[in-house]
Amino acid sequence: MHFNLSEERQMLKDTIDRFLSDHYGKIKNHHENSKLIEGFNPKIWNESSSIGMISGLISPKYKGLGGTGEDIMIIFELIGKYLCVEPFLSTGVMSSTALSSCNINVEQLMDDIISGKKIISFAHSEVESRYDDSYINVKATQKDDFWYINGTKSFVLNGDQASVLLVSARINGDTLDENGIGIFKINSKDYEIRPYNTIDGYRASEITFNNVTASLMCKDEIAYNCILETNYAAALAVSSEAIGIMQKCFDLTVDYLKTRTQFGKTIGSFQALQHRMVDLMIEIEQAKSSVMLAAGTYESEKNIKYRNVSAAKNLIGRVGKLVAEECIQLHGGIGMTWEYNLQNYAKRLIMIDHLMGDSDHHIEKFKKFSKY
Amino acid sequence: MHFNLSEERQMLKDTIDRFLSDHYGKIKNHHENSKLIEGFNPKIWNESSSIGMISGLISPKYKGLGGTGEDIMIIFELIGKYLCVEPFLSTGVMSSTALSSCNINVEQLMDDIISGKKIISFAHSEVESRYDDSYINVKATQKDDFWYINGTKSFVLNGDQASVLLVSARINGDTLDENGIGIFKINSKDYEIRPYNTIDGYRASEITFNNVTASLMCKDEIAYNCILETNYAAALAVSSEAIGIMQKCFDLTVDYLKTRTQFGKTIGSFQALQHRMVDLMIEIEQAKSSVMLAAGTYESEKNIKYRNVSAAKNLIGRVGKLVAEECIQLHGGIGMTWEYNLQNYAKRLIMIDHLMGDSDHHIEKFKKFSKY
Amino acid sequence: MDFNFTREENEFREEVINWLKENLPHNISEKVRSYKRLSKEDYEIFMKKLSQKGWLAINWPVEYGGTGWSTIQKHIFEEEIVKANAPRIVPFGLNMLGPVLIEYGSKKQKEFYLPRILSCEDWWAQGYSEPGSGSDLASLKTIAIDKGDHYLVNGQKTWTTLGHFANKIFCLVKTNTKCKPQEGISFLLIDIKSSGVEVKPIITLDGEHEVNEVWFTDVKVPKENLLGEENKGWTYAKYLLTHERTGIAGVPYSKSAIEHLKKISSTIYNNGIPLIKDPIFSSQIAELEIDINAMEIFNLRTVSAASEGKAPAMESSLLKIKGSIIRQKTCDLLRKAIGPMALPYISEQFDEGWNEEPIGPEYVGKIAKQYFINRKISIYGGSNEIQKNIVAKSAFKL
Amino acid sequence: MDFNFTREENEFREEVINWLKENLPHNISEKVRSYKRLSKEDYEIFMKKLSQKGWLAINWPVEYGGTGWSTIQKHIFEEEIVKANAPRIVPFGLNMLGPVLIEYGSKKQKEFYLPRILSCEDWWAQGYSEPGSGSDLASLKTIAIDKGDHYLVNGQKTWTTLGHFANKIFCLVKTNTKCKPQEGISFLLIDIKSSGVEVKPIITLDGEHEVNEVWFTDVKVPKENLLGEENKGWTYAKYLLTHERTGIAGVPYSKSAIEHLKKISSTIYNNGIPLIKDPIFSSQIAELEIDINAMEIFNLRTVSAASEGKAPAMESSLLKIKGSIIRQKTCDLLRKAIGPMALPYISEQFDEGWNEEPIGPEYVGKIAKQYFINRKISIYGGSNEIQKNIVAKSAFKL
Repeated sequence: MHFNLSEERQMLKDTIDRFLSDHYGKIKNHHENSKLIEGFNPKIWNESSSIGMISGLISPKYKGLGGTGEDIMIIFELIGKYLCVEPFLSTGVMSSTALSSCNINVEQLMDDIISGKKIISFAHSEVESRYDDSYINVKATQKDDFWYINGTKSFVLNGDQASVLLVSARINGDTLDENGIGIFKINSKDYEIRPYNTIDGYRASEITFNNVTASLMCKDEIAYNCILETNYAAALAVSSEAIGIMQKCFDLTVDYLKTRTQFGKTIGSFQALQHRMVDLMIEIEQAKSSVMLAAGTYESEKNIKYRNVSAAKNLIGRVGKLVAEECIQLHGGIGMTWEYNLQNYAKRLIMIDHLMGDSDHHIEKFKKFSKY
Repeated sequence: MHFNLSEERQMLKDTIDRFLSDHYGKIKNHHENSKLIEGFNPKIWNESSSIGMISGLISPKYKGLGGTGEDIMIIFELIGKYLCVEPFLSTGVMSSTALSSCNINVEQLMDDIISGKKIISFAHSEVESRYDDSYINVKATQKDDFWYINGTKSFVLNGDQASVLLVSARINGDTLDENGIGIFKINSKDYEIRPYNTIDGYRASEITFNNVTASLMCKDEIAYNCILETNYAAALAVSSEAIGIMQKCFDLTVDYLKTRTQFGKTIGSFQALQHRMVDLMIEIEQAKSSVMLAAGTYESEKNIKYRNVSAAKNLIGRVGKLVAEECIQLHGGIGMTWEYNLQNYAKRLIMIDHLMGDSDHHIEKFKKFSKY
Repeated sequence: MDFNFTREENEFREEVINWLKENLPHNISEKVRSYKRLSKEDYEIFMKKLSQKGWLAINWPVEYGGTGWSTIQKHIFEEEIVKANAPRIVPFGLNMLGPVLIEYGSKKQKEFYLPRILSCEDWWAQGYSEPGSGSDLASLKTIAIDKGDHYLVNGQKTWTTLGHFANKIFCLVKTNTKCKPQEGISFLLIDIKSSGVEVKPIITLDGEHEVNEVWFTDVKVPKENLLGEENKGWTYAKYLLTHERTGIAGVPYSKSAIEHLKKISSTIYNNGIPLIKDPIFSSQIAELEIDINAMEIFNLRTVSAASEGKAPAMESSLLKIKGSIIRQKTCDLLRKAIGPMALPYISEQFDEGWNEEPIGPEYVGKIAKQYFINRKISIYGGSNEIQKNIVAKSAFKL
Repeated sequence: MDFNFTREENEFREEVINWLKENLPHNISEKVRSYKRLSKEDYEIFMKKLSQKGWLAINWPVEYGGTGWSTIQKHIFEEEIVKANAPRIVPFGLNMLGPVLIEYGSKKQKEFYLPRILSCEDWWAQGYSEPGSGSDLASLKTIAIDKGDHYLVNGQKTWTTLGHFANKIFCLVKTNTKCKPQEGISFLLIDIKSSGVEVKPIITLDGEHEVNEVWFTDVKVPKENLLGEENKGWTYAKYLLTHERTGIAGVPYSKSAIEHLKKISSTIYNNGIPLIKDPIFSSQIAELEIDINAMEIFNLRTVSAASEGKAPAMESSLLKIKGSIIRQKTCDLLRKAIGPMALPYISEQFDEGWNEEPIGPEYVGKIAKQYFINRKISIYGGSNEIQKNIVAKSAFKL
């Protein structure tokens, strides 16, 4: 048992840190990114590919250089640190996981992901599905040799830039059935798309399919498993991202407490605030530990893997809220302003609780996989 | 709408306050009481009757002088203030409520309660019933014109001093059925009794019935309603008691913070502790308000009455725990000692959460009566 | 103790409800309900109607045009205007400056300014906070130099709510820097149209413009615009901050928010079960509802004690602290309730006249924004930390 | 990063388990399990067995009779002795005084005292706290006056855990009162059997006697019992307090408690449903289990960093704070689980040989007591408030 990074991973981490620092260091405020029409900077995305930041998320089985829980953790913690908006989550984690869970040949698409050539979005959530993995109303029907998709997917991350969509659709059964689901690939752009910025400055779309031709990737148990695997990979990724964000919020707040003076003293000299900072410090270490546990056991059997990721996501939800709210409060007015970068970190941190299941959702999952 | 006590009630309150102060003021530490074999001081009990402290809990319908929610609140807040151990809860509130809910003539027994002549205990809880109102395994069977009781009741408050028991027993149906329950009166002492002190220094008994003769007071809907009414009256009483206790804990702690010095200053000058005291102050005011709401609407229709008492009991459970734990913590070591009276208040406060349903139980009741 | 409203109080409530039905324009209440951006005119239309009815200055004495209402009446009124989705009554002239003018203003000032507040001719802004002085108000730096018949004012105020709508601003300024900070402060009434005053927007984390910076560069303020005595401003400033405010706990907002929460929780499904029936989520709602019900009594106890002349200085701090936490908690549960529907941020949705299809039900668009912006409730008007300091000082004498 | 134990570590765990099976007397583990009062002999029997095996001094260097274990091994060992319901290894001689002696003691002192600790011939007590100096340790008042060949000691120590079993006590005393408090403290080794020493019980809120007051009246302490140099005691005292302690978070206790909680929650019914299936209660268990799992990693990260030589001063404060909160939370849920069964308090139940029928299942009797007594965990050894002050100072340099 040990908790250090291997030499290779430490190198990867340092490289990515420098890379993101070079590119994001110039951006004074995260919301400059969210004004970009594409929702992200294609130049950064392409360069990230060449330094191995995408392949770090993908298993050697698909010519990647990583793809373990630990890799996801390391890379996403840095993504959080810089509030990096490129499609690492949608394409690098979700779609690559979905593809690798379909049990079919996906080598070409994986190559295109690793090389940064293609943005691929995983379109699963619907406006009323909340966090249910099996809630699917979008319909897939087969006519002759072709599949046709009908219905609307919501909250499709980076949907407007995607050249390929992986869509979950119902072949048969009721809305919440775990069976009767298919995962489909759509290459065309024959759908209505309504892109928007999210409140935390990322990019998503609502996509409506009217008899759109699609090819079936997998179905039934494999498809449901594919959704679970994808959502859990994403849950680990955003939990790791949250760690980077929380550390940044904490650091910004410590800096502020040291410089802001009131009543002739730095406000950091007030004991009541000091004690609250210590509480934050403890909770952040706890959250970090929980994510490490999830990442370090990500290659275990599913009950353990899901259980530990759910534990991490639950704790991230609880601690993230505490950190976001306390850091704003401890800043006072300045923490409420658009110009000051804390608000971007705080908003992302809170919105992570709205992605891939909130803390309540994952406490239920934790109980389920712990056989309570 | 107003929040003041009427002149009569203010007088009653002052009288009881003086009475309890005279008797309890001499007792340095509550645990001196709990060493009494009877579990309480019969002299105080008798005198309390003559100043109207028992009749204040009972409706004029039964020759009492009060019995409204407001009366219960006023009297029990003082009982909490002095950690008064006499059987006001078991006899004054629970048995009198049970009797008055049986829909039969109970004048003689009520007279005996008001005059302080009789201790009457309400024997309902069983070792496995937790807080379920309808959980009853003790059996009642009828042979010829007589009823016989079999089984064991637990946590019977003041059971060893009671000359009359009111016992809930199952006539038919399953353990949790709301129907098929009877309330019985037992005058004899033909049962096995195992009395003990409770951890907070009060007195209770486990009582086992082997074919004990009993008379039926009421059954089915009336009996179930009798249990509900009794438990809710008791819940209001102990919630009010908790208010008196919390105020006392708070006052003890403020005093301690003002006198204890460390690092050359009173510990009350430390901002972190000050802020926590303010948090306590707020929560105590909230709890007080919630009990006032329950007391002030206690004569309303049942949904409102039960809803507001459940709200109060829930909040008392949450705030009581906070107050008990914080006051001990803010005292440090001294708060952990048997000799210092705080521990008695803290223990009673926590154990109130174990009487008549804890905070989780009452959140469910609140939802039920609020028609969530 | 009596928890029932009297017949007169119930009749008063009816009167308020009916008046609002007839006088609050539907298009304005619709904007408030759907969280659309309000124009200056929207506020003024409603306030002018209240003024005509004589219901605008609920905290002023009758002789100056106040209502003479009991605290229970004020409570009922405040509850009903929130329920009716009225725009909020802009408090800077009415509830802040007004009472100070009445207490400390000269006869001439009262005669000039009070009617202009009632008629909505003047829109006042508050010039208290500065970038370097938030909690530590007395450390302010804006300076007013005596130039004979006028003061020359230089400095900067911040967090000036709706300052971009205002034509007047009351300011704390330094008129003596050679004494204890509190003893060199004066209270000035300044015309925003004066040369040298510049109002600059501050955009808050929800992307909205409600607060401002106000810069003063060699602004000439006539001496007659001094309120009370020179260097006594700290007294007036404190009077303003502690003046009885029934609404400090924000109970009507919390009540209305939890009703909304319960309503939407019966339409949002989690694993096939509406949230209001979900054991975990419904318990969170229930605990909050219990807290709000208690807070309402706590608030009423305090205001009714105040109306009997008992000084509520400390209690208003307690109400402010807990009231803000509860309001924030309602926003928190609302955001949790809507799950991923909290993500989309379509700014145009809050402009008048936007009528595209929203993403998800119409009400979801505002919820995340509200959650974030309402973090301010525990910061402004003396942060909760400052309130706790005040209570500790006055309650424990520690 | 590797979360698996190595083969060697797993074998070590097996060895510990097997040794405990064979060497921990069943009657003693039964007493621990059922929370019976332990005699001095109960502790000593177990510690002597460990000593014979060479496993008693896990934090001492090998040359003095320590184990030379890695931090992971210590962690495994501590976990297994808790699981096995062993009495706790009394820490005052082994983990507190021992390391100080080894670092600062004279050759003669080491040769005399260390073997007596290992053989259990000496039972040490800790003489740090005084009635007037809890958090503010340096303000202690016990005084030692230089009388040539001995010190004359007068004063009072308190919270002396298991002092009634001890024959020796190490004390901080004042040897110079004319300087800064920290500079006039010395570290004395005192024989409790000396004339003038009196040990008086303190009964705690659970009705038990575990801690004591120790009074010193004209106690003669030979000069050779001074540890290190005169007036340098503060250095030794701090060394003792910050010396690496793998067990500070109490994770094995929390893990064992939550297992117990889950077990009993499947047998206690609420409304016909076992608590472990009750949506509300099971969520509380689950959140706590998540916290404990995280704490275990946090603890292991810290101790393994420490074993690589990274100084864990601040981290041990963090672990102490959160570890105590978590342990207290397990006690809290246990008390909630058993509902009204928490009420009966039958003191004799915890005496050896009591064999009446308990009220309810046998395990319930101890639960409320444990809840109350474990409030001490966040108070002793430097309260959580003091720990936070320490962290704030070292982490933020505020």
